[in-house]
Amino acid sequence: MDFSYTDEQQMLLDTARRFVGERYPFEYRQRVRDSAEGWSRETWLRLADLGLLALNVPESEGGLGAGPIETMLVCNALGEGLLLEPYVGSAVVATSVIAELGSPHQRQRWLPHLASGEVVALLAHDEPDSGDDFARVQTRARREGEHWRLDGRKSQVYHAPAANLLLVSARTEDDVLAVFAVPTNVPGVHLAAQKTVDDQCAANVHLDGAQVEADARLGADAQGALRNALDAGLAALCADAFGAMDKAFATTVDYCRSRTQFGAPIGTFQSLQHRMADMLMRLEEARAMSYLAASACSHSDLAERRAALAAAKALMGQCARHIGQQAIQLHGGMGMTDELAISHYFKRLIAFEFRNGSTDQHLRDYRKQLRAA
Amino acid sequence: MDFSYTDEQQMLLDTARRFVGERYPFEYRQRVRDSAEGWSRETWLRLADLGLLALNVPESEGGLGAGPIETMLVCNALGEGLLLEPYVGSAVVATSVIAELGSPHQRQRWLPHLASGEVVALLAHDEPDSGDDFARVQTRARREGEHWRLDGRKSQVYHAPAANLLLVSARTEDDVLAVFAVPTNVPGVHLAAQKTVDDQCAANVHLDGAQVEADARLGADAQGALRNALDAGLAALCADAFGAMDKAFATTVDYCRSRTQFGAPIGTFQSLQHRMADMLMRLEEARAMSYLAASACSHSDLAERRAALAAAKALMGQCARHIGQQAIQLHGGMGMTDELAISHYFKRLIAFEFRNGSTDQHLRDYRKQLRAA
Amino acid sequence: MNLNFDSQQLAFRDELRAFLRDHLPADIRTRMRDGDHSHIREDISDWQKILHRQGWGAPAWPKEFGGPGWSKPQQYIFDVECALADAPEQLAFGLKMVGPVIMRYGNAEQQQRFLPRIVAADDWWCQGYSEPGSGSDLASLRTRAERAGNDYIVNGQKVWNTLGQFANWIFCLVRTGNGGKPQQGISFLLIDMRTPGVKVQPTRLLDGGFEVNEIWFENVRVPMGNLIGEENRGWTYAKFLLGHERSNVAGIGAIKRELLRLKQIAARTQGETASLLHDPIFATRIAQVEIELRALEIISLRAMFEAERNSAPGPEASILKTRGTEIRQRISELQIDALGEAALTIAPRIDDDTPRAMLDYLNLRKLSIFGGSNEIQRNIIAQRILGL
Amino acid sequence: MNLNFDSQQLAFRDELRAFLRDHLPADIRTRMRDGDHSHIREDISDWQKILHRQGWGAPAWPKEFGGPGWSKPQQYIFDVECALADAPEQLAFGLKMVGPVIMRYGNAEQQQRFLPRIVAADDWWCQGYSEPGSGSDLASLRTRAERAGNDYIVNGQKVWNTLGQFANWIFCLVRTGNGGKPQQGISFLLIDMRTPGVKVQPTRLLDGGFEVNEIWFENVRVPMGNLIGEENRGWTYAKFLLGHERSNVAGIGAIKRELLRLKQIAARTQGETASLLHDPIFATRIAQVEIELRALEIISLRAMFEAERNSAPGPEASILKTRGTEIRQRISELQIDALGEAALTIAPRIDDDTPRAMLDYLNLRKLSIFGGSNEIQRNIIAQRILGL
Repeated sequence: MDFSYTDEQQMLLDTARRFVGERYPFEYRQRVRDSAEGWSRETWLRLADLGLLALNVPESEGGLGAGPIETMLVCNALGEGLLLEPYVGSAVVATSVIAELGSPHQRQRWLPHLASGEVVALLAHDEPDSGDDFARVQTRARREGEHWRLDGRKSQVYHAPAANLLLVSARTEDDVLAVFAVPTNVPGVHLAAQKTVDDQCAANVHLDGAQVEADARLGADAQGALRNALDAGLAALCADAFGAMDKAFATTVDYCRSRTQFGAPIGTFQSLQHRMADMLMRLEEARAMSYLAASACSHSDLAERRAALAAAKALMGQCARHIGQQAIQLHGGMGMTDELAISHYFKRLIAFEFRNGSTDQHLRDYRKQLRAA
Repeated sequence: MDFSYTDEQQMLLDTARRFVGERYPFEYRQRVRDSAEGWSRETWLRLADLGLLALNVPESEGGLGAGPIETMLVCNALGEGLLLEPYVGSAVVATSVIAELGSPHQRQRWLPHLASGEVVALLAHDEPDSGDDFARVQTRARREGEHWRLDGRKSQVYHAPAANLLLVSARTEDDVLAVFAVPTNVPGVHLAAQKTVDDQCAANVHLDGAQVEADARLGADAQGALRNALDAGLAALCADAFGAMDKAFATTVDYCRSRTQFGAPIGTFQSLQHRMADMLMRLEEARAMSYLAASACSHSDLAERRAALAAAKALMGQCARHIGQQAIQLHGGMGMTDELAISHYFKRLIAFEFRNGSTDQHLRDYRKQLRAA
Repeated sequence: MNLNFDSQQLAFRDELRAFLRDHLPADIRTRMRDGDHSHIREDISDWQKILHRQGWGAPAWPKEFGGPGWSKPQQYIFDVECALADAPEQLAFGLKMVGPVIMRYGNAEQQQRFLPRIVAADDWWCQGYSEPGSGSDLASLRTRAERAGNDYIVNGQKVWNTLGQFANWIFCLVRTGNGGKPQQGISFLLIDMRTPGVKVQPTRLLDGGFEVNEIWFENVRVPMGNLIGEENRGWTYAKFLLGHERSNVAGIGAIKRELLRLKQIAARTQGETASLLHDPIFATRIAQVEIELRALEIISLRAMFEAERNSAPGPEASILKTRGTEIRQRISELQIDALGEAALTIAPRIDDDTPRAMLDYLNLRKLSIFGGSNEIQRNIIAQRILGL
Repeated sequence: MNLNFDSQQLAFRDELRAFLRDHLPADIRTRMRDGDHSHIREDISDWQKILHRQGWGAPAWPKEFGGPGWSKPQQYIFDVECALADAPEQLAFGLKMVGPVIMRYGNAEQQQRFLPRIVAADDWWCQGYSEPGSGSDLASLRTRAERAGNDYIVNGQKVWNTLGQFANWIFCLVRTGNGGKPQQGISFLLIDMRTPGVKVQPTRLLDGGFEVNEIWFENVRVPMGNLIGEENRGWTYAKFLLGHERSNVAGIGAIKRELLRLKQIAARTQGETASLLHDPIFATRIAQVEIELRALEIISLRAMFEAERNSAPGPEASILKTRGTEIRQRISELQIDALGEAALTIAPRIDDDTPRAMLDYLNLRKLSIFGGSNEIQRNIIAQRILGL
């Protein structure tokens, strides 16, 4: 049992925090938000320069080969900074998929470019009808000579408009779950972009006879690697959300300390003090669960891992709602405006509640594995 | 739409309240509680003298022939007084069963004695396996010459040890739901008394070949009358609970006004003020739902009636828990003692939560009849 | 005691329903249903004019000032039916706020000048109460009006002026006196927004919409004839207004409409084993809020009954405001919960409810903040009802 | 960062489990499991003696005073395993409260006189803090100790003395000085309860049980040698004690035990379509509380880790106390909810859990009241952690 960070971990956190503080202050973030793309390639390359995009790239491909704790710390900082760039999707999930599934050749082909920021890759996995079974994939991959032909639909791929590479899950003719590296400029790949509540972009992806080379298939049976990558991504998303909650709470306490009504800072009113005490308790719960997610997401016992992640996401979703709503309420009218950062933390936390399985879904998953002893 | 009481209704409420204030103060109530019987026949006869036991006796049998609103008002007052006597069970439910099902002869035989207090009658209906269907009765009634023979088990009949007459529901050989008037001293009737959390007595009733005369059967098919009586009883129980909540809340506000800590009455602390504001809102909800229960319990549209009663009992159960718990909390250590009335209100409200269908059961019943439009 | 409307009231309700079916324009109804505020100015104005032609432009006003002379239950029924029919909400600032103040405290000239134009939708009023430093603590306001001949010169800033970007008149609390308690020295002033020196700046809200404004007054010249009642007695009029603003404050009609919408979303959304409307867990949440709504409706009717029998609405309005907003916010939460991940998409439109549900959720956070935050309401309940 | 115990710690846990299996007497375990307090005095004493024989009588004490020299994680594991095994809770008043004060502030004579008797269960201590007029506001206490030669003469009344009816010693806060802030002039005094003038009266609680007492002091003569530290500095010692009292304050072990009991009740109770453990609605409530417990356990471990690395437990203990009691109370609620109407019967016994569940529910209301109410804890969190 050890709750300390190694020196390297602490340095990583400091690096990411310093980046946010110096290069990604709220005003800059809002300019990125208002830009046509909605994200910043300049920022992306800065993250690459800092080595943060190489975090989950194995050392064999020149990366840092770091683990879930390091990812958690970086994502904490990026959540604090309300980062608009696809860090979790590309630098955690997609990177993990290629690192685990790819042949040496494929790894060499993609991972250095992911680390350098030239390639933004995203996993396109969920489908409109996938329901609760993550392995239920209806997208089909058919071998046609030297190519694979992909047909299907993928839903709400976060950040998809920013990607130049999609990792598409599909079932082959012998019903194996496989993953294909699909450049977004391949004919037959169509993106229907959507704006989301947290000022990000998602897209439904339509694959209508999209053709990729034989070598585009990553590994053989992808089910285990997909589960691993999705779980690593879930833990990273939890860390991002914890960063946002932490900052939303601190901002709220500061506001209540400085905002004066009836001749006193509103933070001196007992009912608001107790409200903030409740928020702090939820924040500590969220921190604990973010630790749990990072600690469990690579656990080899799949049942235990899934239960821990379900517990973490469900409770953190509830904490996110509580802290977000109370942060707005305690900011009063100012919390309703687009101008202050607080409403943007609120909206990021709403997105967290529903992404990668909603609070209700994870609570249900946890409930279903309850045993009497 | 009219929220006023008639003069007669107001007089009835005043009468019942005056009785509680003068004849049933808390100290007296506690002496009754500590007595061997756990209820007071003296009090019962006083209620008879005031005409309150005749409230639901039809005018044709010399009663007041009053309705659910009058019953509500009387039960409000009796709940305020933490009455230990079986008013709802005998003077509302059992009286209604006999009034609706009985032949003129049977009505004449029992109702005047119920009104005078000589007979305490209770409906023994629920069974260990009755589940959700109130008409599911496994107690059997077999005709044997000039008698009926009853066999079965009835569970948790509140106040049963105080009764000298049980109204036992049973299925006849042709599977009709019937009700029989069974004096408790008939051989084959066994009561297993239990103490309940609210200092009352309940009993499981075992009928092992209990024999009653042919004339003991009340009416023919009893299903409708049972439903009506149980619903009248449910509304009356809600009214009793509202009386208890009302008093528990008022007592708590008074306590917070007088109890001083840190040099000020604790009622001046904002967090406690807001807590009491919440309690008041729950109290007003409970009042509204008690009105709804009284207004709907004799409604001819059974689906609408059942939905309204389910709504009322479910929400009032929640209000009862909230107000009861907060009342104890705000009384601090004093709330934990047997000495003050507040813990007895708390315990009466707990019993309310679970009697005549728990909060969860009624919420489920309400949920099942939800429609989209 | 009887919780139900009588047959006359039910007939009145049927009459309203027929009227709404026949006279509420389909395009307005559709925009309101979809949460489309692109024509909100015209939609509110047009609907007000339609009501005015019917003689129903000011449902709560006495006949002498152009009202229909309805009883409180009739006004309540009107409110509920309009909301259920997706009619635009009538603008409260003229009808429910400054109008009653002018009736009660304005002089005859002011009454003749302003009241008919409110009912006819000729004027669009907004409210000038809050300031950057005074939100909950209204009495600390600092906008000043100084006498200059027969005029006041007004300087200061107001915030949170709902729909003020469309307004041509604003009623303001301004400071005309010094010293004493902060409530003293406040006056109630009507200001023509086309006067030089008035500047309006819409505020972008978290849902991307523009519904509140900041308004600056820089040496704005206001005739003394625009003062309501006596100078320095504005706090009295403001308090009267706050009481008046809060009839049917629970907003039962809109809550019922949104509950219906929630049930429709739930009915067409697949849950674990059945639609969410029949999913044990989700349906229980709907049942819970529907039951709470039933209670709130009875509480509202009772408050209305007591108000009609006795006097002006009392602090009980704080209960209605608090519970009404809590339930409305809860329903909004359940709408996004029912939609799940689909709720995150706010543009482009996926179907009728999805984008609206999330934007509503964001926007309705205001309910527990504006109009006296729910914390202030609980203070009022504790102090004025419970005497703590 | 690593949330799991290491192999040594797990081996320690296994050793404890074996010890508990072999040495906790079956009759004591049964009575504790059934909530049967008829022999509580003997059960606590006997178990303490068994632990003492093993050298584990004072798990948190340093070796020099008779402790086993365990690390904080070992103490934590001991706490949890004992609770899970239905062992009687060790008496906190000697071990966790007055003991540490004597170690820190007592003189050598006091240490030699009192400490060994605590570990050996020769003395039974109770706490004399609260008074009728001073509950949350402890500093307003009025019990007085006046000097008379080499003695103090004590007069006053204490309340809420848990298990004081079995105690032969009480540690008291008494007023020895006047003036200044109320925290000044308070002394920390040890009183032999067999001294003439001490009267103990058990208080009947709402669950019918007698676990707290009122204690009166009428001219009770106490030797000055029973004063801890300096006169008038008792508030300092009391604050130290409050901090110390709160190691493993979340009570994780007891919560886990009761959660297990809840699941067992749920598993054998029929719900709508399956047992309550598999009923979507009820199982969700269990899942919720189990998840909250998982979080609380990590928070506890982290607080312990930080405390071991840094210093004494800080105000974070207020978080553990608040959440621990909330979750424990919630599980108790769920137990009676699972039992339904059967929970109402408290006597005679129907089966193992039914009467106990309701009596626990009543009794555990105290958790959010005693030991610093949860309102006080929230004040502490806001003021000392958040600096508001």
